[in-house]
Amino acid sequence: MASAQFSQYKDLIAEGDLALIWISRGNIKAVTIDAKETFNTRYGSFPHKDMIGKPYGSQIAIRTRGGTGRFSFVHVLQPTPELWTLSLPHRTQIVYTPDSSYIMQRLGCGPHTRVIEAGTGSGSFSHAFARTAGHLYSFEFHPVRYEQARLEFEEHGLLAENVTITHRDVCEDGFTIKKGDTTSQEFAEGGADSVDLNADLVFLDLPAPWDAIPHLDDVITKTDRAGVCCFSPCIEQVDKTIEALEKNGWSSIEMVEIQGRQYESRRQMVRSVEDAMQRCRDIKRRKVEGIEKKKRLIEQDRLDKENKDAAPRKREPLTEKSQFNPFGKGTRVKEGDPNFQWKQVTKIEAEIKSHTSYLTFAYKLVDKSRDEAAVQQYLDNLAA
Amino acid sequence: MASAQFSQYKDLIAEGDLALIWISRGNIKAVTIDAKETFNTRYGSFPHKDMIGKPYGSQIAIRTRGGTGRFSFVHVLQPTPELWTLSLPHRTQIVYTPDSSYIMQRLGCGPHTRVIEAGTGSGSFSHAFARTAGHLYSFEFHPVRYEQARLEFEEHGLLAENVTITHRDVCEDGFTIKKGDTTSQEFAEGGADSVDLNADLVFLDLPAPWDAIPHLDDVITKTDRAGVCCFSPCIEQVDKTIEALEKNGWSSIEMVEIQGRQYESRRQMVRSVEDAMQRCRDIKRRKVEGIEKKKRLIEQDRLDKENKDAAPRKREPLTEKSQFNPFGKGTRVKEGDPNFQWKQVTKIEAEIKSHTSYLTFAYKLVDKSRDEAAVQQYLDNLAA
Amino acid sequence: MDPLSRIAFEQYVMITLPSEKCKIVQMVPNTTVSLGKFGAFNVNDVVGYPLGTKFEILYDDETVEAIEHDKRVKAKSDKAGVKVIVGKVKVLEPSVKRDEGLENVGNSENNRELIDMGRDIQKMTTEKIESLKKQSTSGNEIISKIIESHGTFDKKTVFSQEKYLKRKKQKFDKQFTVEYLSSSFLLQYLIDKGDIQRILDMSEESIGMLLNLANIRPNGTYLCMDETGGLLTYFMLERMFGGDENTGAEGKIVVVHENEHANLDILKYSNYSEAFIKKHVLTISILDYFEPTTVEELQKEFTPLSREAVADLKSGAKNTYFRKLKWYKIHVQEIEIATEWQFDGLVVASTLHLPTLLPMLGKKVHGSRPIVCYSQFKETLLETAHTLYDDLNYLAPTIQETRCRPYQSIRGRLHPLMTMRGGGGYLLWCHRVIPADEPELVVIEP
Amino acid sequence: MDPLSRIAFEQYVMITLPSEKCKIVQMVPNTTVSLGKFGAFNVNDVVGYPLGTKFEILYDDETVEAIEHDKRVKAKSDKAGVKVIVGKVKVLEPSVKRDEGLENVGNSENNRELIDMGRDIQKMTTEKIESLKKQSTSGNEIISKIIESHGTFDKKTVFSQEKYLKRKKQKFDKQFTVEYLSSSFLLQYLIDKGDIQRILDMSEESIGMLLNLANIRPNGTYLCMDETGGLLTYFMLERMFGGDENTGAEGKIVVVHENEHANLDILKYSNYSEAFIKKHVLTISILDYFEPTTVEELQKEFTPLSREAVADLKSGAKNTYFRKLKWYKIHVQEIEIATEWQFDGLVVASTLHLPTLLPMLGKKVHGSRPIVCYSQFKETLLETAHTLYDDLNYLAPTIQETRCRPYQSIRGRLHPLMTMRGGGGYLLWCHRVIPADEPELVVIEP
Repeated sequence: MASAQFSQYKDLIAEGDLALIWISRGNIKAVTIDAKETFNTRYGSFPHKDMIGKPYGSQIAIRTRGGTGRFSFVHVLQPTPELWTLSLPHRTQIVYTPDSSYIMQRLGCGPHTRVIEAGTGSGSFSHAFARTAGHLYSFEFHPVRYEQARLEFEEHGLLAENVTITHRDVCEDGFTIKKGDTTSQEFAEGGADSVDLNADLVFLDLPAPWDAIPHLDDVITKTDRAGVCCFSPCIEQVDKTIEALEKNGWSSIEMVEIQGRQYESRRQMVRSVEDAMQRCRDIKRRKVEGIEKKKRLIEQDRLDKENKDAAPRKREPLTEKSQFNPFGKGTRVKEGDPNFQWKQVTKIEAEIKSHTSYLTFAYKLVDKSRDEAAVQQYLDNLAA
Repeated sequence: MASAQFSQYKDLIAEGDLALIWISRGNIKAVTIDAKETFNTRYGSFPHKDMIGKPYGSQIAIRTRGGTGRFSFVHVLQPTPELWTLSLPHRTQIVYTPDSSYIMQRLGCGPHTRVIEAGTGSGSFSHAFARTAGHLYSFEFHPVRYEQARLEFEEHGLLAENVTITHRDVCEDGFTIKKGDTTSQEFAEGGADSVDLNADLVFLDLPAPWDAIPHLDDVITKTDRAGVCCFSPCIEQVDKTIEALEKNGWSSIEMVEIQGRQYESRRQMVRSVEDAMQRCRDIKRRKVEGIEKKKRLIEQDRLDKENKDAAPRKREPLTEKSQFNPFGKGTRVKEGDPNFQWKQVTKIEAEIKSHTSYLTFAYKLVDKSRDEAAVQQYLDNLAA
Repeated sequence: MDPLSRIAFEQYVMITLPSEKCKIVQMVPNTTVSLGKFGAFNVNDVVGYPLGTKFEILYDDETVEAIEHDKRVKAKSDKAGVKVIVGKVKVLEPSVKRDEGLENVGNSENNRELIDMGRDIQKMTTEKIESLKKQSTSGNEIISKIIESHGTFDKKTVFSQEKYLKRKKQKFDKQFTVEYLSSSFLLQYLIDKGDIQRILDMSEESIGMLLNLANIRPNGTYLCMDETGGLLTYFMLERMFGGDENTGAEGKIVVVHENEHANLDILKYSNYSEAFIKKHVLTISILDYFEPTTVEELQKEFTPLSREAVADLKSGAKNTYFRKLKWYKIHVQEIEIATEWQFDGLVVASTLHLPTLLPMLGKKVHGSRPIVCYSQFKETLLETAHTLYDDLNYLAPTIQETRCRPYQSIRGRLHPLMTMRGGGGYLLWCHRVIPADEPELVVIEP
Repeated sequence: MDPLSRIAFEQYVMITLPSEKCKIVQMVPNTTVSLGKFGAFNVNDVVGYPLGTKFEILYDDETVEAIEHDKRVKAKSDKAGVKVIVGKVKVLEPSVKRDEGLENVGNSENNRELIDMGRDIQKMTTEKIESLKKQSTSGNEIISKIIESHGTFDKKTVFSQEKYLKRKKQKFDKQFTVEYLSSSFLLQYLIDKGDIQRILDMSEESIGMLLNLANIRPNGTYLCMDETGGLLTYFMLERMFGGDENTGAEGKIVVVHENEHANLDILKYSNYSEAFIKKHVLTISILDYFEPTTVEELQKEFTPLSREAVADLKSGAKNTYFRKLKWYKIHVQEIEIATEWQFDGLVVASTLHLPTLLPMLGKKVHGSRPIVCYSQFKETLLETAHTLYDDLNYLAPTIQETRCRPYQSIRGRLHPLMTMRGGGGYLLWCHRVIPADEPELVVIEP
């Protein structure tokens, strides 16, 4: 069921929509809204019918299980390529937003851009390309993944818009899409038997891009300059890629790394020096008092022993526990507890993505001929 | 003139001392204190005699030239390896503190460590090694640089303490220091003809460390584990280095990069939204007033024309300049000006050192035999 | 000529130079463009070639002519009145590798022979080089000759070789590329010019990520504060329309500004017409946006007449009427924008106090739509993130940083560039959400 | 046996495992050390070898014996009461490369055949592997056999191959290395244990740079606040004495703490004797440091007697006297430290309010000596830097960050590790200086 969930802004949550349910930062789930269904979390169940008709972005609340009087919440969001990327399972190899957005920016992706992407992989980058580009030709060599992605793209409305996906080993067989290929491309009866890709942006996320590069000449634009980005984890792959790019007439070769970092806003307790000193004074005072008390007790014991008939005394602890605890030591202080002072701090993720891949960029201008006629005409008009 | 300026803490600035004069963050100069000399800056001259006898760290003040009543300051510091590094001219290839301190830490540099360094280069790392290590053997293949460094190390008191510098192409000729070599090492008459380096920490800052690595077996410790760090700018050098290390029986090979960043504490003006709104209101009000004034003037003109004898009027500007300027627009506001509100921010250097070199670490344990006798003796004593 | 694919007359283009500096030049017919020490060329000689073409300036005796420095595209670096020699241009062949000179040189592994190689080692005089330059010699040829004449070149370390060649290349190479003035190139130009503060220290990677996180699409309606003189707006327009006025996309950007008029100066370099910009970029002052006047109040100043009444007006009065009607319609639209419009995204690059500003602007954003705020300083975003975190209308504010680290991408000498610009800014990203009422109390049977 | 170069009885050592985890173990004679799933060995079998030796645990029928889990060095991960089989140890030859298994495998360039290879593809059962493990087979042998039996191994991508092998290696490799418990290893151990907060998120590179910036030397007297349970103090001691009590160096560290007693628990793992630590690490509470009592007040409690008077005391009274004299001397030294000592450096790792704390401690530092303050958060140091910047007693405070980025260092597959720990903290560095009086007015002749 193709919907335009990724290409049109929607106001209200409706039956049949693909929606993202945000449970927490690291837990975002894709669901298809179905009035008969319920979305289950460990905190409780959220019936879809409570979502339908509400605006996207709505918080949905239920009482938690067991009737403790507490509430549980989720937010229902309309998917965007970036949220979709966050919702994918972590084990999938994903081109993350810091990389994908830089590649799109640097290669000038816009409504006119005709993009080649190989391979499709998890399809996360495909969604971002599809949002912006004129057309996306995505290639996937793994048959099962191809089928999964084709289905997903169809459900997400991408195939109906501006995406073509083709099952292909581009390293072996290049990028040309012909009638009879395993592809989402439809060929009209009596129409052309192959597609003129005419690509001006190429993204190669392949283990051996150097095998695919020689095939690019057949499919890149002849009139404009084409740009390529090869996405490779190892530096040795970069070296072989540069070699292939140079051999095949690509220029302005530059490799870069993108380092994305994410910070949470947190609070650190402000612990004043005077409070720390006061705590020390308090400890000292109680220690002195304890010694004096002990002296008194020893004296008392001596007297008691002399007077054997005295009733046994209840012993009190020698040192009293302090009431002065400015930093909440030994108690559980919640970050931001208004009984304490706090300083705002940024905290980086506990585990960072220290490396995704190297990005090797290059450009090629196939036809460098001049449009002499147009120039002459303009100048003639000017002179006239 | 050997002094212990780098190995002893000094209290007072004294004649003959090597001192660092801090003019500004990027401008630190080394001078030898000489009562007859003057330290000249573009802001004025500082006689050394004003410094002598003062504690290190003293600020020295003079009136600036021209008698404007303003003052000029410098600080006189005792050199440390880190300050010395900062005082070196930027064009010199220097191992900076983030790299040098990590190498020392990772390879466990301490009072027992016997260090090999090749090449000496600017000598900045040598100073840091000399502070901590038991002995430093530094090798430099360039004759002029060797001579410069030997002289500097002597003046800084390093040769008298724990440093030996040798003129040598270690890639060709290895690390063994023998009588007759061009070296700061002194050989006693009738003593040994060569030095037992017995190094357990090796730092190779050479274009081709792979040529030096095979020579290391002759000079590293036989009883302990030795560690090496190769400092190479290009990744291809790392690859050849790893190959050589593996071939020569080094293990636990790991390459890392160190990224050092420096931030200044700065202030950004807090510009309140209400002030911005108020500015807009002010502009609007003055515009309306201007229109009204214009209307009045036109009317006045008409009346004037009717009454031709009237004296000519001085025209006032139609819109008055506003007195409300909450953000000091058009004026020079000094950062931190108490008439405005400020937010503390960190600002990174305008130009960062995005890469220094790759650091390849490896370890080698030559003799893996066991001290059986000692173990047995201990166990026997225990049983007895 | 399609100004998106071919160099066209009157178009603003970016010219990149061997020094990696760039300049913006308008392709005015029958004029000359001077690249200072790199030479000069005639506009008519390059128009009609594809954008992205790399040219080399050639000099031979026939074509050399002295010209006054072109006044319309005056480059700051050129001294006024200096005569520049205009050369012919030649399209460079694709087989030319960037650093061929370097690859042909036997490089040694040490630098024993060199401590300070200075000018004295170099056997070729600057005069000789200048004369070579005036002959029909390409930059690479000149550099090869310099290398030959440089006695100790192969004794230098890899690094000093590279540094040396780069310096020489920048000095004598007469190549230049004519590029489409993309948003990224415009940014690079402003950075090269030293306008870092004017563009709030933005980097290409930060702004690229901002556009993706804000989900900018051709058909969206976006609320924006742009304190970069229009740069941010230009980036958005490029994503939405790609330099083309005829895509049919209906997207709009409402730019809220804090002065009498919005400063979007940078848009003058774009290929968009004024009319197109007026249609898709609507500006409104922060006062008119947050304290809009009412239609009733507007009508105190002016009331639209019925069609019949207008027809009855005299010619002069009719003109006045239509002028006032235009003013009235603009203000009615402003009121609509301020009171009725909901947005598909909020994008902010402002130095106003963000913890107050963002919640005010955020109210205008539709549920589930992203909010992205750029700042030069992380500390500012931290404060803002805390404010938004405590507000149930915003979901999961996080601070994002992205940094691009370019490499010297020469085979055999791969390494990250030794120095690069610090800074680049930070992004705050969250989504507008709609808090739930407390669910009804369901009485559980005892 | 020199505990700095050879594994010695009773010494605490670090044992690093194939999983890259590590544990601290004391080499108690005649006991056994269990490494959980990696096996177990007898302490007596490894003592006497050089520190840094890599061992492999071997099993054959003669040596296998079941033992109760060793109680003295209990590893959390082992279930109590589980029987562990103790193997023989063999010193590994230097020629063994870390990832030899991987290098022998023909790797394919694509992963067409694999979408989710799961357990079903693997022909060797876990039982088979476990039985191999109990035979005299090395970890590398086991892994080779797993690869052979893994039908689709050479069809995996480089990455999935590596991930797979690493997982397998961690599971079946029985190698371990016995290391000297250096400060860096101790830090790594605490990080692995998850004690990140306890050590204020310090990284090795941050603490290494702290030591250099603070100019730590064997003979200096340093003022220190150490909220890391003694870790920072241990790092300083290592730089000053290198694990050796007999270097003759006289350096001292004064640790100011905010409790009744300083928490330097971590020092118990060191090779330094209690007496040595007592001599070189002096502790004083923040109260006693900033509000010291006076000798006069001390003498209200106790007054030292003349030598003759002491000689006259009875045996019992003499003991009491000497006990009190010791107490008195400690407190006199405390007063001296608080009132007279000037320091060669100030090193702070504290979560107290640094903008108040640092100027209080900074007063005690000699001119020209460095001050280095560690914090987990840059924001805290920013505030502190502003305070110090406005104080003429401190020169040029800057905030420093250093991050180590390790690579997968396998030839042909070089790349930075895909993930690593964030954090690592920041340093504030400045020097103590002495502001000048205004220079005398020199009247310039008119």
